[in-house]
Parts: sequence; C-alpha cells; structure tokens
Amino acid sequence: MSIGLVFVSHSARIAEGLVDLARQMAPDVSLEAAGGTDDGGIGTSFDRITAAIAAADTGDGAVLLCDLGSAILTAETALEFLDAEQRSRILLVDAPLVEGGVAAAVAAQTGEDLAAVAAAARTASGAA
Amino acid sequence: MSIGLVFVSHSARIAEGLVDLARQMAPDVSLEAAGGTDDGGIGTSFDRITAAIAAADTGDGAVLLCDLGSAILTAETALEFLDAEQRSRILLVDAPLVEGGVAAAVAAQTGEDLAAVAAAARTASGAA
Amino acid sequence: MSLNTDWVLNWVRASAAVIAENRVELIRLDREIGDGDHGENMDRGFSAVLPKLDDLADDALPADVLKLVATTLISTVGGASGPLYGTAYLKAAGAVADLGELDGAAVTGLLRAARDGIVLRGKAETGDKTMIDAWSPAVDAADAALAGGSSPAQILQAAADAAAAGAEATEPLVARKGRASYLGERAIGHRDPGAQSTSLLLRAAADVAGTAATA
Amino acid sequence: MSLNTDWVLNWVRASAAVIAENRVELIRLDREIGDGDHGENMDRGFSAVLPKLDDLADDALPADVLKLVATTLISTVGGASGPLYGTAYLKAAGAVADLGELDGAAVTGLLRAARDGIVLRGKAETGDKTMIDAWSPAVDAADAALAGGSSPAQILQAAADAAAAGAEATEPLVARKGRASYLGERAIGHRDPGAQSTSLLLRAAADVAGTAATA
Ligand SMILES: Nc1ncnc2c1ncn2[C@@H]1O[C@H](COP(=O)(O)OP(=O)(O)O)[C@@H](O)[C@H]1O
Ligand SMILES: Nc1ncnc2c1ncn2[C@@H]1O[C@H](COP(=O)(O)OP(=O)(O)O)[C@@H](O)[C@H]1O
Ligand SMILES: [Mg+2]
Ligand SMILES: [Mg+2]
Ligand SMILES: [Mg+2]
Ligand SMILES: [Mg+2]
Repeated sequence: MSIGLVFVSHSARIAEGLVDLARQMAPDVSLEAAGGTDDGGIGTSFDRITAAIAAADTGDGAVLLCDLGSAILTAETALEFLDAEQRSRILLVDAPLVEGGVAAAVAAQTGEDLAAVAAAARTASGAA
Repeated sequence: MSIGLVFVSHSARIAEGLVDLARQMAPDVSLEAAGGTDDGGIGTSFDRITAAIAAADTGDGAVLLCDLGSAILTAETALEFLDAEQRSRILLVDAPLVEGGVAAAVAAQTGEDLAAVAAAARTASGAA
Repeated sequence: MSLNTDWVLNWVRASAAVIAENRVELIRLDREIGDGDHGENMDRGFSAVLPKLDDLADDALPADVLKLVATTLISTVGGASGPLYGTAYLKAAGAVADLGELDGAAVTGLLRAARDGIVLRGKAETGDKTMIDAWSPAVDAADAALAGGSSPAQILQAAADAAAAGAEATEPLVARKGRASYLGERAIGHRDPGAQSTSLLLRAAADVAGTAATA
Repeated sequence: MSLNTDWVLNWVRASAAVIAENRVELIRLDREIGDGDHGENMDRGFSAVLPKLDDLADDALPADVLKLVATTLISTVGGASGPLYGTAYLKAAGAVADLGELDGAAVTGLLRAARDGIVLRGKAETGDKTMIDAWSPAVDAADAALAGGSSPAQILQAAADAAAAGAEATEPLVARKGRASYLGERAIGHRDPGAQSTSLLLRAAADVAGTAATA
C-alpha cells in the first residue's frame, strides 16, 4: 500500500518546499508538487495538477491538498477529467496545506490506506 | 496602523513562496520570510526569525505564523530574547501557515490592528 | 443569419476582443477586492483560444467550439475564473449537444447550463458577490424573453442587459465566496470582477447575435 | 578538584565529543520516528560551541559557560532540540548564577532548572516520549542522591544512570509531543532520539566529574 500525495498551491515554491519538508519524514512516498501557473506565475495549473496526480497515483490512490479556494476549484476540475476508475481512488481533502501535508506524508510512509492518509491530513495541526 | 507578518517555516521556499502569494493581496504589508536553517537546509533559524521580526515590526506590531512544532519552539525562544516593549506587540498565532498567512495579510492590508490580524489568521481556512 | 457555428465563433472572437480591451479595468476591479489578476487571467485564456479556432473542422458544431473554449480556459486561465468559466462553457456545450442552429429555447438552455455549471463548481448563491450575480439575472431575463416570444438575438440582448445590471448590483454586497470574502465589509462599494467579465461576455454574445440577426 | 568552571568546560568538550561519536546513531534513531536530523543538529550545535569556549574570560563562571552553550545551541541547532536544550542551559545558568563552585545542592539545582526549562519551552510531560523522560528521572535520582549524602560526582553518576534507564524506557511509549507524535502506535519500539542525547550529555557530565573528583 503506497498512497501518493499531491500538493496544490498557487506558488511553485510553496509546493516544492513542502515536498522537501515532507520528504524528510516520508522518504519513500510519492510526493508531487503542483504549484503555480504553467508559466511559473502565482496561480494554479490544470495541467500541472493533472500531471502530478498521474505521478502520485501508482495504483493505490492519492490524496490532494490545496492552499486557497481557486486551487480547490482547479483541482476539482482536474479530478472530473480523470477516468472513473482512477477518480475513485483520488481524494481531495480539506486540510491545511503544509501541516496536513506533512501529517499525510507520514501516514503514507507508514503504509496507511487512502482513508487513513486523508484522515491524517484532516486532523493535523502541526506536531507540538 | 500597519501590522507586519513573519512566516516561519522549516523550508525557505515555503516561507518565500508564501510572501509571493500573500503579496498579491497585500502589496503594502511588511511580509517577512523566515524559512530554513542558516545554511539553507530544512529546519528553523533563530537568527532568521529574529531578523524577520525586526523587519516586520515597524512599531505597530507583528504576527508570526509557523508551520510545525519545532518552528514554534524556535519562534517562542526568539520572542523571549526581545525587549519587553517590543515583545508586547508581537503575537505568535496558532493558525495554518499558508491559509492563515494569506488571511492575516489581507487583514493587515486593510489596516486592521494586531488583535484583528491575529484573529483573521486563526479563523482562516482558505477562501472558497 | 441565425445562431449557428459562425455565431459562436464570432462570439468567441468578440469575447477575446472585449476582454483584451477591458483587461486593465478587470485588473483594477480585482485589485480592489482580490489579487489583481482577473484581467490578466481572462486575457491569457481568450488569447489562447483564438489560434485554436482555426484548427476546428469546417463542419464543427456550436458545441465543438464551446468545448474548445472550455478546455482552453481550464488549462490557461490560472485563477478561479478558469475552472468556473471552463465548466460553464463545458456545460453549455452539453446543453446544445448536436444542434447546428440554436433557437430561442436552445440559447436560453445554453445560458442556464452555463450558469448551473458555475454553481456546480463554485457553490455560490445569488448575493454572494460573484459572477453568479451576473449570470442568474441573465438566465432569468432570457427565460422571460423566451416566454414573451422574443427572438434569439432579443433573448441575448435581455440577458446581457440583466447581466450588466447584476454586475453593477454586486457593488453594495459583502462577498461570501472567492478571495473577496477575506475582506468582509471592506468589499462593499466595489464591483465583483467576475460579474463584470460575465457582463462583458454576454454583451458580446448579444452584439454578435444582433449583427447576425440583421445580416 | 571540585565542580568549578573547568568542570563545566570539560563537560562541554566531552559533550561535543560524545555527540560527534554518536552522530550516526542519533540520526538513525530520529530516522525511525522523526526526520532523521537529530544527530546532525546536535553535532552542528556542539561543534559551534567549541571554538567559542576559547573566547571566554579567564575568570568566567560556570554560568557564563552554560549561557554560551545556550545561545550557541539556540542559534545553530535548527531543530526542536535547539530551543529545548538552549532553554535548558539558559535556566541552568540562572540556577548557578554567580557560584564559582557547585556543591551537591547546586548541581542538583542545575539539573532541575535545566529540566524545568525544557518543560517550560516544550510543555512535555513524563511519558510523552521526549527528552523529558530522560531528564525527569535524572533530576529525581539526583535529589535522592543528594538527600542520601552523596558527593556532587556521585549525584551526577546517579543522574546519568537514571537518564540512561529513562531513555531506554521511552522505547515502548507512544509519543505525544514532537514529530514522533505523527506516528501514533508506530512509534512503539523505538527509542526517542532526544532522550538518548540527554543520556549521553549527562553521562559526559558524570564522567568528567568522576575524573575531576579523583583528580
Ligand atoms: N466559488 C465561486 N463561485 C462563483 N464565482 C467565483 C467563485 N470564486 C471566485 N469566483 C469569481 O471569480 C472571480 C475572480 O477570478 P480570478 O481573479 O480570475 O481568480 P482568482 O480569485 O483565483 O485570482 C471573482 O470575481 C468571482 O466572480
Ligand atoms: N515539545 C517537546 N518537549 C520536549 N522534547 C521535545 C519536544 N519536541 C521534541 N522534543 C525532543 O526533540 C527531539 C528531536 O530533536 P531534533 O530532531 O533535533 O528536532 P526536530 O524534531 O525539529 O527535527 C525529540 O526526540 C524529543 O526528545
Ligand atoms: Mg484574481
Ligand atoms: Mg489569482
Ligand atoms: Mg529531527
Ligand atoms: Mg528537523
């Protein structure tokens, strides 16, 4: 069982920095950054999100975390373009991007399943 | 009234990307990144946080947001080294870094005071 | 001339032109209550659509053009308006399916499907200070015009007039969706940029249909 | 020779050495239930302390050395252990204030102040699977040894023995503070890296005092 993660941010630097950060505690998890617009500006990219989902989901599923509202809208649209079979194993969770992303990465590293990884993201608030 | 913001992250890229993101909606706010260790690695830096506080607080106060637990520990330590007068106008808030950071930046941009900026960070969950 | 593929093509071209003309104004509106990129986003999106129109087959249906606009906006806009308008054009395409020519009912159905797509995507309600506040009055006006026996071009005129009024009517509102919702009461007095771009797009539809109708 | 400034200096040098020797082991422990940097963090911190010792005045007190260690660890460690150990050494310095030489009560007070500083900073309780699980038994053992009339060196030996047992006793625990708390039940079976480094540091204190006592 290996759940992948997609970090959707308006900023490429935030998404990539979060991959660096989560990588420390989750060296074996597929962590994909989908940050910024196609031309590297601040915004979200349908194509980057779609490519990141493809890379993160190696068959067991993937969890997506987003920063702001428009990232969620773009991510939801990307999910609708997936085929139904893949769509069924991708979860977009409502969780703080960085704090939830690290918690989800640790859960994925320990082999948790899709629901448990999503739950780890949702209940995260940064370890004390 | 102009409250500054300090984004404390284990990753320089996260902190700097968040400055870019928040800048869009808060062009006039003092937004300071305090990310990574002194040598640019993943971790937190007392000196970067201290310098960021000095830059963010131009007299009206500043709000600090952190990603994970050890960032909070380092930030709290930095606060203890401030003189009492400055210490009294710096708030470390328990809020999701990116989502709270953007909300706090908008509040600061509109001239809200220290308590209101901190409250904006705490109640943020990413605009829909 | 009726509301056929040429009308849709002309509408898209006119949309690109009017968005480019109003780029700075849309940026200004979004700077007041958002992140200041709405004009740039929309202009990037419609500019990307234009060259793709040439690749369409000669026998392309209105739905084919709308689908192309949808996927291009989704891929290129980079802000909330990308998935929102993208979904609107996608659902509009679905509504006119394999029609070659749109009568009053079809064009009204197109507008309704577009609006419903935006609601589906963004969950905004009337009064939330979003583009929905331009779309919903437009759909209602189109309905009324259709019921009153108006022509397709007149239906679009009625929709455009209502969208313009709806966009203006966002000014006193507090936002409950989108970035402007960060601002609380401070959004009062500013027009929603997405409602404004909707008004521009529907005016373009009507203008092109008016020309088409008299041609 | 008693527990004076030379003892503190020797303790700090021995600490740097034992941390460097156990760098890989501390990294391994932190890789199991954390982010794998505890050995690197501690080694970076103590390596930065060493050259600064030479800048101390000849009449530096134990508190001056402890303060130097505190500020250096705070500035250089880069992980949770930086502010935690930093606060510990800072409070320890406060506890021995302007003493030139530490008797049993003073060295026990030093350990207690260090532990209390860590609790103040990190809010961990006994059983949370943190360095506190090494520190608290050490303080209790020092107290008992002091009450039993032990010498300062014997007090430190008792503290070091208790810290070693406390570090080992973190293995069956679930973590409630620090990064290992992300792991829930999966932290069971792994020793807390911070408890282990505490054990190393207190063993160094005792070893150096033992040497000092017999010197
Ligand atoms: N949930 C939503 N439902 C409907 N419309 C929305 C929603 N969120 C945002 N909008 C519209 O999108 C517009 C902003 O678009 P744009 O500036 O391109 O995106 P962003 O906010 O990501 O920068 C707003 O003016 C509003 O009309
Ligand atoms: N709140 C806390 N209270 C006490 N000790 C803590 C706390 N948080 C973390 N620690 C200690 O810090 C150690 C980890 O230190 P280190 O790896 O250097 O920092 P980080 O977790 O930031 O990478 C843990 O093994 C634990 O002993
Ligand atoms: Mg915008
Ligand atoms: Mg934007
Ligand atoms: Mg660590
Ligand atoms: Mg670390």
